[in-house]
Formats: sequence, structure tokens, C-alpha cells
Amino acid sequence: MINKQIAGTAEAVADVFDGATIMIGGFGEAGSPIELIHALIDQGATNLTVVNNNTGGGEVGLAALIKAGRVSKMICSFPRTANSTVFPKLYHSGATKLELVPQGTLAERIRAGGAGIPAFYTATSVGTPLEEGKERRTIDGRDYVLEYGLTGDFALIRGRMADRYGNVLYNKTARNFSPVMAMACKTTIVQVEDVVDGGELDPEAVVTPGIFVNRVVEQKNPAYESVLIADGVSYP
Amino acid sequence: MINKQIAGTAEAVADVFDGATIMIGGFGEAGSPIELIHALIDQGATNLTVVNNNTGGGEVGLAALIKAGRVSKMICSFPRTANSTVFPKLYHSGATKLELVPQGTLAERIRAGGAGIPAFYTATSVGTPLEEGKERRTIDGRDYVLEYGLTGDFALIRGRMADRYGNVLYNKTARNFSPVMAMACKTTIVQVEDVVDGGELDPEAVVTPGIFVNRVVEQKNPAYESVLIADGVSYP
Amino acid sequence: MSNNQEAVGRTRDEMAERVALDIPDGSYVNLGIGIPELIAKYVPAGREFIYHTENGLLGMGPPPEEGGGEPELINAGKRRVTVVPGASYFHHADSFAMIRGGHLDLCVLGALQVAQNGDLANWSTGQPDAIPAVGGAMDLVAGVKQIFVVTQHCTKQGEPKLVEACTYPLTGLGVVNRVYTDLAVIEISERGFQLVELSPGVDFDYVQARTGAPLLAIE
Amino acid sequence: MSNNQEAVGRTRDEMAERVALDIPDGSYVNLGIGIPELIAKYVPAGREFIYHTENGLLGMGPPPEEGGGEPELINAGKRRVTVVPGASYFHHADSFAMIRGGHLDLCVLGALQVAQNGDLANWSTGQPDAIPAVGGAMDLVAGVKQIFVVTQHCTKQGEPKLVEACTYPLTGLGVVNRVYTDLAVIEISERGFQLVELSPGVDFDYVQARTGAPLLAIE
Repeated sequence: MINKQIAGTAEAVADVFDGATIMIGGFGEAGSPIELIHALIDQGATNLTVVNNNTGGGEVGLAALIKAGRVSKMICSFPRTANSTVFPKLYHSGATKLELVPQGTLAERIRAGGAGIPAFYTATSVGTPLEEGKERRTIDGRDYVLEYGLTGDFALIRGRMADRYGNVLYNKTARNFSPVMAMACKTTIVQVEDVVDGGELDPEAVVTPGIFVNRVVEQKNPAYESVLIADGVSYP
Repeated sequence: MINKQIAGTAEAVADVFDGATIMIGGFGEAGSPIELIHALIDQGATNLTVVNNNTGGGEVGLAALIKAGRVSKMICSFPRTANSTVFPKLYHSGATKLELVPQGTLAERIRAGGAGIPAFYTATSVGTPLEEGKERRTIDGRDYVLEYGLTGDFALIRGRMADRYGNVLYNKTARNFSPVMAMACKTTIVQVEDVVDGGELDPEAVVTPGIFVNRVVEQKNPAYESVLIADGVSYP
Repeated sequence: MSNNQEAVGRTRDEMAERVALDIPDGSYVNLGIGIPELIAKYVPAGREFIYHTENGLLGMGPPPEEGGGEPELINAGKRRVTVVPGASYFHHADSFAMIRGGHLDLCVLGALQVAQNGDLANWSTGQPDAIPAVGGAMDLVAGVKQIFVVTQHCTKQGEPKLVEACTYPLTGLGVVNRVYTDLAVIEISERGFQLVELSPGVDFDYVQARTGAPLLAIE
Repeated sequence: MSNNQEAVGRTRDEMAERVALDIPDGSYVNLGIGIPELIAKYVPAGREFIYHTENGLLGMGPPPEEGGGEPELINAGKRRVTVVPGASYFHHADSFAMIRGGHLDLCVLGALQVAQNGDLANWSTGQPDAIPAVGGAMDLVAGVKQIFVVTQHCTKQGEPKLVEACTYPLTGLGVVNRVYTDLAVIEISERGFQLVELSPGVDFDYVQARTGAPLLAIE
């Protein structure tokens, strides 16, 4: 019988290895899998390449992972956020490298990685400093750059609900990058507030089909970054 | 106020012009917008390029459009079906040309067209006769061919339900190509069994967001190809 | 250029309201952060706009009451928002398919500089010690059908933002269609900056003096 | 080659059942049209497979009772099917993202010819007057992790389908992992056709005589 449910977050991230590429869902705090990230901090894997739109806020979640020195490279579109104080230091010291990717190109590169598309053309970044190092091609009179698919070893994702098959529903704008990250990683780990029985999710409304998901962890009452920051929490 | 609902199928297809590229949703009879196609036959536009996975069955719907001599070119993956008797004659006479595209490449080319991706690489068709005329490229040691995005002038689609904003839900495997075709065409026309009030569809479960839809026609009790064929119907 | 900002021309809210007047009924619109966000308050009577926020929502409504809303219902500026009837959620790749595929009618953005050929610089001042951050700006200008810029006519230091050629790193080439400032509405034409409208109490010479390239008078 | 099909080896249903034995628990599987469809009847006790049909369904169940089902719930062969708990519907681009992206564990297909290097021909006999039709076969063989072929060992005319090199137009290069026929189970190895198992009542020479390339005996 297929049952992708795992008892806890520690078990779910136990096999993350040094040097792994980790895609972390979330846009700001919406959809940020804080408990999985904290389990990853406890687990100890280091020299990680992390893909996320941002670099986390305060000293919890992704920011805490960066602060702990575990992230050697960030791939993101917007490493500055109001509450982002950790990344700048490590960036300036050279401890954490940055690959800056336009947001839509980032999303499409991840989708391509998951869909078996090794490369595609886009007009985004043509004529800008971010075109540097990219191959340019004119198609039907317009200039485009070649972008490569992006894949990862692990995806850490936060959903609203899942079943034992790994079918996932999200919550409003917390969906963001998670469905494409689930497609693009060898091992996709999802924390949800509720694991429901197989057959309870409407097949018409499933957002991430279970084929893209390897592990599901039930995490009741997940934390929100803004609440933790307001409470002055610093992880660990 | 935004209201994309149109009174009838005739009005919905009134501006289809000779020489247009029409994407028609459906895989076999599932999701085939028969009433819209029949309205298009009545309307008279000709020299059409039609994109559909198949070539229709019997002498109704897409097959009837082809039989009426309106289709100068089919772009599809599988022009043979059990009930497909019309296309072979026109194909052999040279009246209707065929561009054969692998099914997944067809879906992705349409998705690319809708997503502003002019071209992408795929391993599908490498080393086969369908590679002919395509550019080959080796990426990370594997061979791929370059495929171009596909766009259309009109999409004719059958859904289950829509609202005045053009948000669409589908019925089971009738979804197939329709969501990507809706993205890829300048004017997307959808027939649905029920037009509901704005706000009645769950924003989490909308499959085709209204931005991709231009016209919605309510078509209660739509016909099914298999039923029409069993009844010996030949359109018009 | 003078260093003090005279209290002439439109306020931020008046600029937003002025932009809204030019948006056709039924438009799908993406609003950038800052003054563009204010536009949502000024939908002219009888029109309906659908707001897109690139983090995955079509049908974005106004902000919730102070202290209200939900942490997982936010806009691209990471501020809490609401949804209107007819809304839909989708993932980031689908959201940028809308943008890149040319499905949005209009995007209104802020700017550091706009050149007379429509080049836009709005993501980086190019300072070597700054952490670069681009977000969705380059995707938006490359994909959306029309790009409006709404911005103060000059920087806080009184330097013109409408220039012959951008000196800051570009966001996109020849992408801007119109610029709405506190002083004027200006179209990017084949011949350069074409004045469309002066703000109340502002005259041509005043605007030209604060513009870094020739301003074409209304004919 | 003889022209009459002797009643030796496995029946179509037995071939399907034999394939099912080799599918690990929890596999995501796409079944082609014909004999592969029969595999769904033979899930070994204690295992659960998830069937994918490329027209947009994961969690395909058995066919409905004769005359039952719905016209808009069909498989890739356009036959009516059912869904099992945990199913999901999706559009064609997402469905082929699963295929092309390597997310399916196994695809079982029919064949016209399989070459000793794993080349597969299963979409066209290359006849000049035939209307070409490919469907999803080329996408499946290019994307799915493992490709099994299940087929009669020879054509109705007694010609071997396992050959040195395909003469029919190819579906994919070096894509087949295993072949299940009425006579044997054969692995495509680095050295060519490696016999894995003979069907009950069939001996090596009998299979070799009906195979168009050297068959490597079990060591």
C-alpha cells in the first residue's frame, strides 16, 4: 500500500546530504515550510545550494538556515526583504554566493526542470546586465536568451492538506513556487496541516498530484515567520 | 462590468476569418466542443488550420468541419481513430495537409505559445523520422531537438462550468488540451453546461483563469460524438 | 535643477487617480510596489479592473483593515490583500505564463530612470556594494502589453528621472509606453518624450527644465 | 520461420500477468494500448500501482461494466475507465511533464520491432500510403524511467519482432529495457538480447529460432 506519510519533520529530512540543492517553497512567509527548515537546521547538512524567491526574514526559517552557515549559495530573484538582515552579512563576506534570476525566469526554469525541458528561450533580461553569459537568439524578429532548466535534490514545501498518495492542496497565495518545485526535485517533502484519507480530495481540485511528492508530514498549527519575528524568536 | 457571456454559439464564432488557425479542445470525444464546431461550419470560414489531437469521428464535430472542406491543414498527433473516415480521403487527395507532432510535444508547444516561450528543447523524436527538419542540440550529454511555441487565432473549448469572468472548470478527462489552448489563442471561446455567478467558483479550484478566456456560451445538454455517431447523425 | 521640491503638481494619490483614468474597462492589470499600489483605490465609475499579483492571484482586492487579513494571502510586495469575486489562485509558473505570454493588458511600475526611447531602469542603482535584487520587474516589462510608469518627475535630489539614456542598469529595452509624474503625463513616442498633459498649475517650461531630454509639446 | 502460430507459450493474459509480477509496489505506471491494458487486471497481492493515462488522469481504475461509464472519463485508447481513490485530473501539458520529466516509473508498450540495442519501432510500418499517427509513444519512450515491451514474439506472418536493427521507422533510440513475449522474458543488455526466462514449455532453441538476433543464454 502506498503511504507517503512520515511521522515527523526530523525523519522527513534525515537523508539530506552535504552539498545538496534544496528548493524551498514560499514567497515571503506565505508557504514557507518553517518546521521542515528548522528540522533541517537540527539535522546539520551543510554547503547547501538553496532555491527560494527570497532569503528569509528575521532569524527563523530560511534566514536561520543561512545564519547557521549552511547555505553556500542562494538562487533567488529578490534577496532583499524588509526583515532580511542575515543574508547581507554572509553575502558581503563571500560566505554565501548569489545567483540572481528574474522571478518569472526562476519559476519557468524550475518548471522546465520538472517537465524534462533542458532549456528554453525567453525575452526576459534581454539587453540588461542579467543577460550576461547567456546565449542570445533571434526568433521571428525578437531577441531572446537561452535559459536552462533547474532541478534539485530535495524540495521542502508547505501545503494545507494532503492524502497518503501525496496529493496536495495549498492555501491561497502560499501556493506560489511549491507546485513546480515539487516537480523539479528528486525527493519532495511536504508539511501540511492535515493529512486526510485517500479519496477525500476532489480529483478535479488536486493542485500537486502525488506523483511529484515523496513524503508528507502532518504539522498541525504551523508557525508563521511574521509571528515568530514579532515574538523575537531566533532559531535554534 | 466584465461579462464574457455571449448569447449563442453563432455569435460566439461570428468573427472567425478565412485562413485562421483554430485550436479545438478535446481528446477523442472528451471535451470536444461539438456545438461550437457546428456553429463554425454554419458560419462558413474556410482554409483553416486546425490544431487537435485527432481528426474527429463519424461525420459530426471536427470530422464534419473537415468533410465540409474547411480545413486546409491539421496539426495533430494521431489522425487515425476508430471512427475517423473523413480525414483519410482528404489527406490522400492532398486537400488537407498534415503536420504530425508527438502528443507531448504538441501539448508543450501549445503551452509554450501561451506562456511566451518561443522555443524549447525536448528529447522527444530524437533519432526518429519526426526529427527531420529540426535543429538538434546536445545539453549535458543528451540529445534534444528544438521545438517552437504554437499559437492560434481562436480556441474552441468545452468546459463544465464557467462564470462571467471566464473562469472555467472542466469535466474529468475532458480537460486534456483545453487549458493550454485557452492560453495560446488570441480569442478563446468556451462552451459550458452552466454559467454561474461570479464568486461561485472556488478560487483554489479554478482550472482556467478568466484572463485566458474571451467568450463564454452556455450550452445546456451538449451532444456527445459517440451518441451522434450511433444515431447516424451527419452534420449539417 | 533645484534641490527643494516645490509643492506643485499632483500628489501621489492624484498621480494614481490620473493613471486609473487611462485604464480601459475590463483590463487585466499588474500594479507594482509604491505609488502603483494606490491605483487600486481609484477605479473610475462604471469600470471593472482585474488585478493580478505575480505571486499567484488574479482578482486581488483592496488591503484588509489594519491588523486584519491572513499571512498567506499577500501581494507581490508581501503585504496582506483580499480577493474579489471571480478570483483564482495559481502557481508561479502559471502566473508568469500570464505575464510572459502577453495576457496582461497593463503593468504600472515605478522607475529610477526612463529614457526617451522607452528604456527602463528600475531595479538597481548599480552601486557595487548593494545586493542585487530584481524580482519580477524584468519579466513584467518583457511580457505585459503596455507598461506605464508612475513616478516623481525628479529624484529627491532634484535630478531628472526622464533622461536621454539611462545610466542605471536596465530593466528592459524600449518597454515603457507612458510616464505619469507629479508634473505631467508623457508618452514615449517614436520621436521621444511627447507631452500629453500638464498637471494643474504646471507649465511646459517648468517640466522641460526638469526633464533630461527634449520634451515635445502638444501639437 | 513458420507461418502458423503454434499454441505454445503464454497467452495474452498470461503475458500481462507476467509483466505485472515485475512491477514494484507503489510504481507509477503508464500502460499502452492492447496487451499492456490487460496488466491492470493482474496487480499482485499486497502491491498498489498508480496508473497514469496521458490524456490527463493519475489513478485510473478498471473499465466500467459493459455499457457503463462516462464519455468524458476515458483513457489514452479512448476507452471508458474509472478512477480510484487518490486520483487527480490535469491538463495535457502537465500530463506530459510527468512523462518527459521522468516521473513515471514504468511504461509498458506494444511493439512492431525491438532491436538488440533497445531501439523501438511501434508507431508506423512506413507504408507510403498510410496516414502517419504517433500519439504519445515518442514522448513516453523518451521520458519514462523504464520501458517494457509486451508483444507476441513474432508477427502474424511469423516474422521475428526482436531484430538486429529495426527496419520500421523508429519511436526511440535505445529506449527498451525489457521485452515480454508469449515465448520469453528478455532483457536488453549491453551485449544484446539477454534471456531472463523461458515461458513454460518453451526451450531456448525454439525462442532463438524465432528471434532475429543472437539470444544470450541465462548464465
